[in-house]
Amino acid sequence: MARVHLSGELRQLAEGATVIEVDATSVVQLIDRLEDRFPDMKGRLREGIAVAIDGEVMANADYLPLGPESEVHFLPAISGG
Amino acid sequence: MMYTAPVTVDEACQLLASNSAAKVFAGATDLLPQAQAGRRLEDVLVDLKRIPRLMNLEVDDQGWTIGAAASAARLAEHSQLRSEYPGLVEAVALIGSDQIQNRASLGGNLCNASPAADSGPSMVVNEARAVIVSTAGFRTIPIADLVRGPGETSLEPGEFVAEFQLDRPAARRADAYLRFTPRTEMDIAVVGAAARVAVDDAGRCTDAAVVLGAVAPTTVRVGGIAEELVGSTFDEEALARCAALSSEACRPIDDKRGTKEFRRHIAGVLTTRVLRLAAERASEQR
Amino acid sequence: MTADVTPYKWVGTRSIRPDGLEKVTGRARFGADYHLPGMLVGVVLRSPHAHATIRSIDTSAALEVPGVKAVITRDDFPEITSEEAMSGESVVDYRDLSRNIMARDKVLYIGHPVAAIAATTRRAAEEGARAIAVDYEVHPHVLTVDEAMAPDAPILHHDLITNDPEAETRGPSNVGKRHFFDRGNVRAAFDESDVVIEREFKIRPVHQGYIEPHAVVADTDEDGRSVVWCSSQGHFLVRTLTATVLKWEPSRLKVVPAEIGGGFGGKTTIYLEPLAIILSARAGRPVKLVMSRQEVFQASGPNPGARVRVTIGANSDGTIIGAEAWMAFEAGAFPGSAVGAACQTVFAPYDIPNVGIEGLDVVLNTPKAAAYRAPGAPIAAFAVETVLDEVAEALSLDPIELRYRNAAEEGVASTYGPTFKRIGFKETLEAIRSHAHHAAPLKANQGRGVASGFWFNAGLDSTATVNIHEDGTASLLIGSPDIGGSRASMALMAAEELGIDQERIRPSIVDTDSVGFNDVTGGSRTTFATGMAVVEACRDVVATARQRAATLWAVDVEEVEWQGGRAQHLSGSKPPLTLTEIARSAAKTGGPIAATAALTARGVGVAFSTQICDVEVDPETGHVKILRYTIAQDAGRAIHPSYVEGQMQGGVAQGIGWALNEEYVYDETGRMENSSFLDYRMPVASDLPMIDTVIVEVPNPGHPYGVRGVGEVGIVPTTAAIANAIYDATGIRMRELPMSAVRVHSAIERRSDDGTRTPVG
Amino acid sequence: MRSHVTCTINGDEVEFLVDDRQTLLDALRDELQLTGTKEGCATGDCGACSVLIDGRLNCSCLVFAREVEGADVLTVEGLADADHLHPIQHAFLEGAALQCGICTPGLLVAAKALLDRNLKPTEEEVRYAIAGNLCRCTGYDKVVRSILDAAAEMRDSAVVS
Repeated sequence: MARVHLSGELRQLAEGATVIEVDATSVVQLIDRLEDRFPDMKGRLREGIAVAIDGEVMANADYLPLGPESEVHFLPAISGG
Repeated sequence: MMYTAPVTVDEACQLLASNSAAKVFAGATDLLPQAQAGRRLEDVLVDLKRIPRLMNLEVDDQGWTIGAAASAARLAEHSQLRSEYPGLVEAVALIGSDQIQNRASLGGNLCNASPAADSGPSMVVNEARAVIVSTAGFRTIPIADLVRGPGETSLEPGEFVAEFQLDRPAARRADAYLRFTPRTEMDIAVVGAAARVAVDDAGRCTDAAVVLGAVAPTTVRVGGIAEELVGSTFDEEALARCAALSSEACRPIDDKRGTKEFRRHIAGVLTTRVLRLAAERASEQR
Repeated sequence: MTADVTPYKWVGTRSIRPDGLEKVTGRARFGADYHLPGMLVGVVLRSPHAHATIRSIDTSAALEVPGVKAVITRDDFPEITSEEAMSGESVVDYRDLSRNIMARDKVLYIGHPVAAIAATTRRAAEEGARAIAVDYEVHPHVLTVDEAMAPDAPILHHDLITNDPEAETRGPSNVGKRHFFDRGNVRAAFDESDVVIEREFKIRPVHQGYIEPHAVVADTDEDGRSVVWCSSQGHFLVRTLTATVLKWEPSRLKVVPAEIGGGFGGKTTIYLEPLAIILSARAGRPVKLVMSRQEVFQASGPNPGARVRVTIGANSDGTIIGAEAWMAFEAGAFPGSAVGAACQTVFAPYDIPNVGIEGLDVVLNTPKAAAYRAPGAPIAAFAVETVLDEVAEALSLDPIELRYRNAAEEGVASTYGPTFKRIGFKETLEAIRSHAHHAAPLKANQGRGVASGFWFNAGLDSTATVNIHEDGTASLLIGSPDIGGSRASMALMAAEELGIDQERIRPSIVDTDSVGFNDVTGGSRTTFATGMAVVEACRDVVATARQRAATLWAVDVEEVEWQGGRAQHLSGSKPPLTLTEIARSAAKTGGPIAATAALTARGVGVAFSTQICDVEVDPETGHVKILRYTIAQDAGRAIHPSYVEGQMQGGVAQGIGWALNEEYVYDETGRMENSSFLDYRMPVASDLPMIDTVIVEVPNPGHPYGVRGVGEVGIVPTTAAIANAIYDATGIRMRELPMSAVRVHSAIERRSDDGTRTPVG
Repeated sequence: MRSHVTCTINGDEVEFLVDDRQTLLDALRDELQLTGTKEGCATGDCGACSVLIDGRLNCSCLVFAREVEGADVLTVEGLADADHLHPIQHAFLEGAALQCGICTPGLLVAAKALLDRNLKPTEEEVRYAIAGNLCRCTGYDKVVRSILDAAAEMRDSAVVS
């Protein structure tokens, strides 16, 4: 069960929940499950987004594996200088 | 566009007389950046640097003769000029980096007629003279009459400045130049201030003048400075009153380099400091 | 203080950079140094209006000008619909990118490209440009965040809707994106706080200031394939962006990396490449396009201007319990400023339970902002690190002690979400606190300031190839442009892995057909990620070399070890085989020895910097002089210490320019008044003291050599360190950048009217 | 109008054709393929185009090509002898005084101009001598140290030879 931490806009779209447990083994599976559960999130988790898994921020994280205790955050993607 | 490089004054005069669209230059350190920013180059450019008289830098009993095309670096390297006119050399040595110093000329700096020109205040405070030439011959005018306003000189068509003249400085008289710029180099004066003072054996002021740059369309000779200082020993109160006179004399503009209030205030600050520097130099002289 | 003596032979040494000889002899070729036979010169016709609709463009007269060979406009570029805009995963909106490279229906800033011309000479091309007739319908424009967000402001993009569920109006707006983060209850935290300080800040746009203007040569052949020579921070990114904008298959483009004359984030996008490619296609000849300095200022990608409000609440024991930030960034003509990154970094160095962060991305009629060294973070740090200084003073706590008590460390949930792994922030604070600079005496009108900063650093994708030649030397094929010395670092890591002298390793930056895909040189990632690919490829080579030795000795490979660049047999009974000997017999033992590693670099380590500076302020003029500067920064492991120091010193120098004299000055028509290196005042050599560096090494467990990115974090704290020093010298809190003499002096004047603390001395 | 220019460049007798409007910088780069001298601004504000003309340091973007008729021009390409680098080039490499390298040619020529006239410069004299050469990567620290190192080395070798 991955533990998804939500903040700001995403938390509002998840009826105010700050941490949600989601049964998923990859990021793309996690996003599908979240969109099923919270339809308003559709389209907000795919473009211009970076995913942090256990403290490591990564772009293009769709097929990265999630462990049973993985801590996941969705962050705006950034570009370096 | 045609480049010409006459080797005599007459040849240069002929070129200017025969072509109204001809323009003289020496360092081109204003001309080429302006061309880069879009200003059309004149049809005929007359390079003055091959005319020995215009590159001349010499002194005799009467005074100094400085060729209009001589580079700022050569002036700054001339030890006697540095000792007799430290302020003028300071001003000229502040015109840009070493690269610019090796090209920028006194004639170019003055005739480009930028209100912020560094050489203006020092040449005016030292009562230099400009020797102007054309096919009609030579005429000499006080330097203060050379610049009329931003980018505008009193030169008639076909005329150019051949050289500048400075008297030999009287004893116990010295000049100084200071300017305010955000950077320590490669900058244009937000305010420039030149001073010339004379003192007696006891260090009391016998003459004083301050001329400001970058605070009006042309250089500004500040009225009332001599009246304030003559007889004084440059005490703080007298210098403060001079600062007020300078701030009052400014007619600055707001632009990308500074606001009106800032320029007015800095003119006062620099006046006090440049007078003090000139006074120290004057009294140091034997 | 720094890590134990490195156990390495090459890593950590100060070798001569492999590209040094070319650069000091003038042989190195930058973007504008390429000449091809028959090459034409291109110029770009740019908008004279800040906001206008283009009704029509008539190029017929231009084509008549002798020497003009091609003229292109919006009609020569495919339309990219909003659906196609975000096709890639990257942060780029391709519709906006294509409309920034060549205006379509509207021009949105003075300098916006409207047409491009190629001719046999520059003068003919300029004459051609003057002959183009463009019919504009001019609209009112907006130049600051406040103007753009005003209710009646002219709208730049009618399809731009703020993605804000709470926003009252749902119509088109100049506010593109609203970022919002929160944790705990920041309001309650402020109520409980003994000290709450809220301050507003204004930051003007600045430019990266790279000395080399953008330059490209493109040669498009009759088959529609094009070879492009250009200076960029990532030629693979140039290929991807250019192909997408042209709707070409990327494989039709081969991008050859020139040496890059500085980028700092400003060359992680494209401006000229698509124009040169299409001009070349139309003219059937190579085309060179080079920006003038004026064009670089007016039409490349400055750093956004911004307005920031920061509030911090703390208890008397020095614990920060609440922090709030509101930021509005000037994205320029198209949405997409670094406000998202600023929101994440604003409080990142600190362990704060209750946080509220809001960031707005605002469009206005100025050039589209691009990345600039830790994009967004310096603006956020200028605000936070000055308010922190005020909190410390209110609690009469030493500023470093306040930061130390609240410093984030391993296991702390960062204010941007993820939990920190092993980090070196406290170590940088201790490095500065224990430095001689911290205790040195000060004179009248002098002051000392401290500040800290954070940056993520990036991983992303890299590919590297290692070829071993018959003489036992190695060549590295690298796809990351090298600006600050990364070729030297690659050679050092390869030397360490292969066990041979680093001078026997030749790293070269090769074109997009010669090595696998590499992400941009930016985000301080090159030594980390491309270094990781080089290390992995070298380890494959070592495995192959051991196999070949086993073949030569007719033994099992498990009996062969690799020590000091030699195959050693476990029994010691065989004389060791050098890489050269193995390479010389490679043909007999299985063929050439080479390896390629292609990877997504995982295990990125974030980085921190703490800095201390002394200034002297002339109370009569407000002029600020930097007397002394010391920077401590966690590099994880310094592969090449000189170039780590160089990144630290370069970041500080840019920060000093940003703090004191750099800003975009627009007139009311939206024209930049200071688009030259004379009036856009970057620090010159005589403005700066020596910049002392302390490399802190808290190794990043995620990298074979413990590397953390060093390129960006050095610029983050600098403006705040100087602002805090100015306060210490004058008693004046500066809250607007740049802290020019005019602004410092007027603050001194205002303050002496209201009679608060007079300056020291 | 196009004109003929003859001058010495890096010790070689050179002839070339230029448009009267062309600057020395453009002539070096476009007519003579000497691309070591760089353009950063074309207005004399960055120093990347610095050359020596008859021993004097100049921005070649502020000099008309025709002005060097008969002059002796030195560019970065002329600093090294056939087989060994000039001490300043060597010191820049040793001292990591360059990163991207676009300003390096101009800085090397400016440093040579300084050391030609003053082999014992102070740090401040070095900083003012290269104040006309903008560098955005290094913060100037290692550049100044390398020029001081080169001066020391040249002083030592001057004593020996």
